[in-house]
Amino acid sequence: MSKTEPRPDDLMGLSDGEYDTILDILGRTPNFTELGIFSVMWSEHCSYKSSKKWLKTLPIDGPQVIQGPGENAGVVDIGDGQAVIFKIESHNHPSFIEPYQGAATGVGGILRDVFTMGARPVANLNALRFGSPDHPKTRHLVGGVVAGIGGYGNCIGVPTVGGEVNFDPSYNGNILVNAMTVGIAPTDKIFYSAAAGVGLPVVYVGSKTGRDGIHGATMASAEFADDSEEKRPTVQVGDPFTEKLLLEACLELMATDAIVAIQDMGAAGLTSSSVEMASKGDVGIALDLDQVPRRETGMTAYELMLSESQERMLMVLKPGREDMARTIFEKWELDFAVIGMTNDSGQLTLLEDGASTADIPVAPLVAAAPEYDRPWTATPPRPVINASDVPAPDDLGDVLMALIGGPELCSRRWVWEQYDHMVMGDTVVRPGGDAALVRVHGTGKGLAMSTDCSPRYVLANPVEGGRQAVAEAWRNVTAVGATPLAVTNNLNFGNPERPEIMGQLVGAVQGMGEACLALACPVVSGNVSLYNETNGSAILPTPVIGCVGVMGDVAKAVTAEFKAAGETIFVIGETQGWLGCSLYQRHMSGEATGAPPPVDLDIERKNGDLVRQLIADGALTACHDVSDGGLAVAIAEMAIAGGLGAEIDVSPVIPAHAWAFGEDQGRYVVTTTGPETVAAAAAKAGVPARAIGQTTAATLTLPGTRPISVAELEALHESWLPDYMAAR
Amino acid sequence: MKARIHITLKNGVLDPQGKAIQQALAGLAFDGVEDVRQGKFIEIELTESDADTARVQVSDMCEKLLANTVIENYDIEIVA
Amino acid sequence: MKARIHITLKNGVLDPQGKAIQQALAGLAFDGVEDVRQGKFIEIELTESDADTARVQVSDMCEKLLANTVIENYDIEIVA
Amino acid sequence: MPVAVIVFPGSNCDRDVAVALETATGRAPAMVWHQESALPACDLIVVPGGFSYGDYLRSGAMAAHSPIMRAVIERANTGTPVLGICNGFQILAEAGLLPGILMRNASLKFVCRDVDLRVERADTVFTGAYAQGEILRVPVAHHDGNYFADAETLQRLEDGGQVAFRYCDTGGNVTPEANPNGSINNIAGILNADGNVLGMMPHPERLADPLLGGIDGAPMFDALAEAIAA
Ligand SMILES: Nc1ncnc2c1ncn2[C@@H]1O[C@H](COP(=O)(O)OP(=O)(O)O)[C@@H](O)[C@H]1O
Ligand SMILES: [Mg+2]
Repeated sequence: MSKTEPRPDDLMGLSDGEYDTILDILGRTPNFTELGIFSVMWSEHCSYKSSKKWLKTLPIDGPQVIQGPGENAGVVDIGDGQAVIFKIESHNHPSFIEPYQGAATGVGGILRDVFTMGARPVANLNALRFGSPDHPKTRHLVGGVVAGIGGYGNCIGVPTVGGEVNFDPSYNGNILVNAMTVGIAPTDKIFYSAAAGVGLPVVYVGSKTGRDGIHGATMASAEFADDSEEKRPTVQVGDPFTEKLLLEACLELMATDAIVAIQDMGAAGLTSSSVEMASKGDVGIALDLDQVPRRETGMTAYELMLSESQERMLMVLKPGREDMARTIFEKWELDFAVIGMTNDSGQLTLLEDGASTADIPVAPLVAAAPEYDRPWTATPPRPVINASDVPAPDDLGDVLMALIGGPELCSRRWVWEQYDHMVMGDTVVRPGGDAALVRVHGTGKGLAMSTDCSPRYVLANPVEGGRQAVAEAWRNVTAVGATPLAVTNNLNFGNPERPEIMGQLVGAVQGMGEACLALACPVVSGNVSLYNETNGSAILPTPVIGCVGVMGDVAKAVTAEFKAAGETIFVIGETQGWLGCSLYQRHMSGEATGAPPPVDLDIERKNGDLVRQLIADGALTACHDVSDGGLAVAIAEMAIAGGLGAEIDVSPVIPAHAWAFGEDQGRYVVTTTGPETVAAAAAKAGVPARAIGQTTAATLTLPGTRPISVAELEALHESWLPDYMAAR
Repeated sequence: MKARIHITLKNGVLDPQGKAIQQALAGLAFDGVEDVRQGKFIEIELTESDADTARVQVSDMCEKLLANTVIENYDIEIVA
Repeated sequence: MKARIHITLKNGVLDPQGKAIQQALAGLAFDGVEDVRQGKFIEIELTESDADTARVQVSDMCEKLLANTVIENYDIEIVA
Repeated sequence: MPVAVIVFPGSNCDRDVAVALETATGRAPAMVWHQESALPACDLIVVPGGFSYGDYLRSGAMAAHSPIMRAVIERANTGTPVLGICNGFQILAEAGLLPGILMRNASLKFVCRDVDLRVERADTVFTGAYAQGEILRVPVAHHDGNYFADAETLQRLEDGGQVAFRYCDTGGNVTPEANPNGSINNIAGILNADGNVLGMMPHPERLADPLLGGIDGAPMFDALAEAIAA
């Protein structure tokens, strides 16, 4: 070998330096298949080479954590011998190219990550970001993505209970589709991917391998250029029916003691699954590629190893259990093939026609994966904007109607009514409020879950925005009455080779970490999606947080809608009227400028703990956290959902528009029939809680507004999205 | 004029429907079925009376709406 | 042998998909579309080498599974 | 008095309906795999919702030809009550136990939400606990719930009182706006001529537990439990 030998023309996305490392590892020139394997394993998507350094700083521990990041999904104890297993993952690039199938296979992939660990999936969520509504592609993308998510989740029979949808021109050429799955497993039946032991059969199950999605992992790690449409054939078609069979078959086999290790074939298919199992188990693996079930003829070793055909799993079994396992998979009409064996060589060896076509030492393939300390520059701080410097509207009510009936804050019903959010019979709190609440089957316990991120805050101040994303997800879970347990995260950013983008990532991770620590909500899983750029223009930095919490008695859960007229409305938390970076400011001036609202994590925690206590004590009839659009929007949403009104009778000392639309953090609007109890509990906890008015029959009156018909508000709120989607 | 359009999955693209039909046929004891592929068949009645113009129009429809050219091929036949 | 099967909705059966396509085409400013009907196109690869036997086999498949004769017609073409 | 729930590859409401049945009858139903050729002794057969065979080809088409369906048809013809919910309705229609077919929703979109239903027949084994004309709130969740039958069949259904439920507004009016999927005559559920087979698109099992937001579906299971216990 020699570094002076001519290099292949196409390094498959690897840098010259990375290629040199390969030469060192192998002591020879890699062949085409080997180069392909290095290329996908060292892609951004699989190796996290740009983000690893920073991800290591996140808090990942807690008494509740059974398994943090590093496995297919995070595992958290929920008591009674059960664990919740969850993760979020992006499928951004494929969904832009082919929205239906891209989004569908995104759901399929994250489901496999969760059930490969032994969990039965019980809920799905999805965080979506689209371009400007008036961009010519947006409508088609929204329609396709939503149909694809529904198409997969509905068919496999896992309820899709939550998520978020936002529009911003920065996503015009690069939408975000992040899918999250939450599952439940017995704590003594959790499966990992380490293939410990030699002489064990390596088994392939699920669908056959085709030429689909070859090099998807590297596609997900490349910037889009105008020729991206050429990359089309790499999109896969999802088969949720087969995934349902695979799920049931895997769970059936998992009930036995046959499985040593199991790993889904996701990005980089057979390559990453086999390398990961070998590396974690500290063994070698020899695969006989002739045994791999395939649906096309003439497939090369390279194609077999890099295919991202969906609905496949790799398992290592205890010797002698093959026949029993085969019987289960054949009952479910799935392919089952013993394709290799673990050994003590430490090598990944591929055989074709009995001869070796690739031979790579596993340890360095994994250990020498590049890790970059990319240069970064911190986002310069923005000035704090005074409320008095943001213009007051002619009419507060008109602004409320515009906001609540516009793309950013309108109802997402059009989306979640296309998702079966009730199948499995445990959805206690449906989509449309704060967190969804799913009962743990057969018990009175529940899991609350929410995904959140406010990218305009992250853009303005990545650290504050990172904190805010965690705080808002935590707040949403708290608002139904659950105790947040842990989070998963999906870091969606632009090109990390640009220092200002890298600075966004560094800042956001720092802020997230601080919030997770302060709120005792560690990170247990996540995903990074970089290079979300088209022709050099990046998306808003979008670190999506998925938070899961537990609630002992779902019967105590509180929802956001007003329940009856004549109840007292309180605001928990301090209202200062922060308008910088708010939706109000953007509505009035066309731009969100200045510093975003600061998140005081101690206050956040204190306020949330009080709300949770009040709910547990049965003191609240409704609860909604205050986020985008501030108090006016939160109150209006509660009124619309309940078909009731409110009479707010405070005379704020701050300007009325700042009181109504300021986005101060750490706040909740609650209703109660026992105002004294709420006031006393708040005073005792040292949390500001202010009675601001009463619920009423049918109109909403805010400080400085005329009475607004709630029916009218509802019509505006409900119509924007269906009207937009129906227009052509 | 009338256009008859066949929309089929590209080679190599997974066809879950075809696969499931094949298995169902086997279950019904139909032997000797080697492969099943399912596509769409769309018939469009057009006011246009010139075949060439109609074809151009219909291929535009296929590109813009009817076919998903990422994974599908289309084939147009114009009949009187 | 290969069978090419067209499955179309019977006359008089409402075709929501066809109607939706027609509306979408109008929305995309394609004028002169008088009617759209959507059907299925299924291709089956058979080991059977006799065309007549193959046709009998495939019509049996259509009756039993591939078409719902309450609302659908089918048409079989056997090609070598 | 056991109940049999038929399970196909791709069924996904089998557990949900089993829970509702167990709540009503006090006994877990027998779950019968589609490959079985015989049914256990039972006084009620339930074909649950889901996506049997992925709903590929036509919803319910492939499941209708599963080995177990021959036995289900036989039992239905000898009078055993058979309840098909959602995909179960599609399967019963494809199997010929009920007339007509469920086509793609007129919106072409999957729809999951609560709808209001008017009880058109309160004198059946399934609906005996409801009052004639009573309005129920029950969820739908389907892509192919657009009921269609030719004019002659439809006439026969209407004349014979075979329509069990219709989509209506909260006041019980049968309006186009209240129709979630384009079904002809707002039909949400139909009976066979003998009244022992019911197919319905809405999911009574999903609102049979107060914690899930309503219990309008529970009386159906209570009525069935009572009927088969007798
Ligand atoms: N893509 C989606 N899928 C399912 N539910 C969604 C989706 N987008 C929004 N929702 C639901 O709509 C409600 C409002 O969403 P959002 O405004 O993001 O809530 P919040 O401001 O409390 O985070 C939530 O219940 C959310 O789960
Ligand atoms: Mg909220």
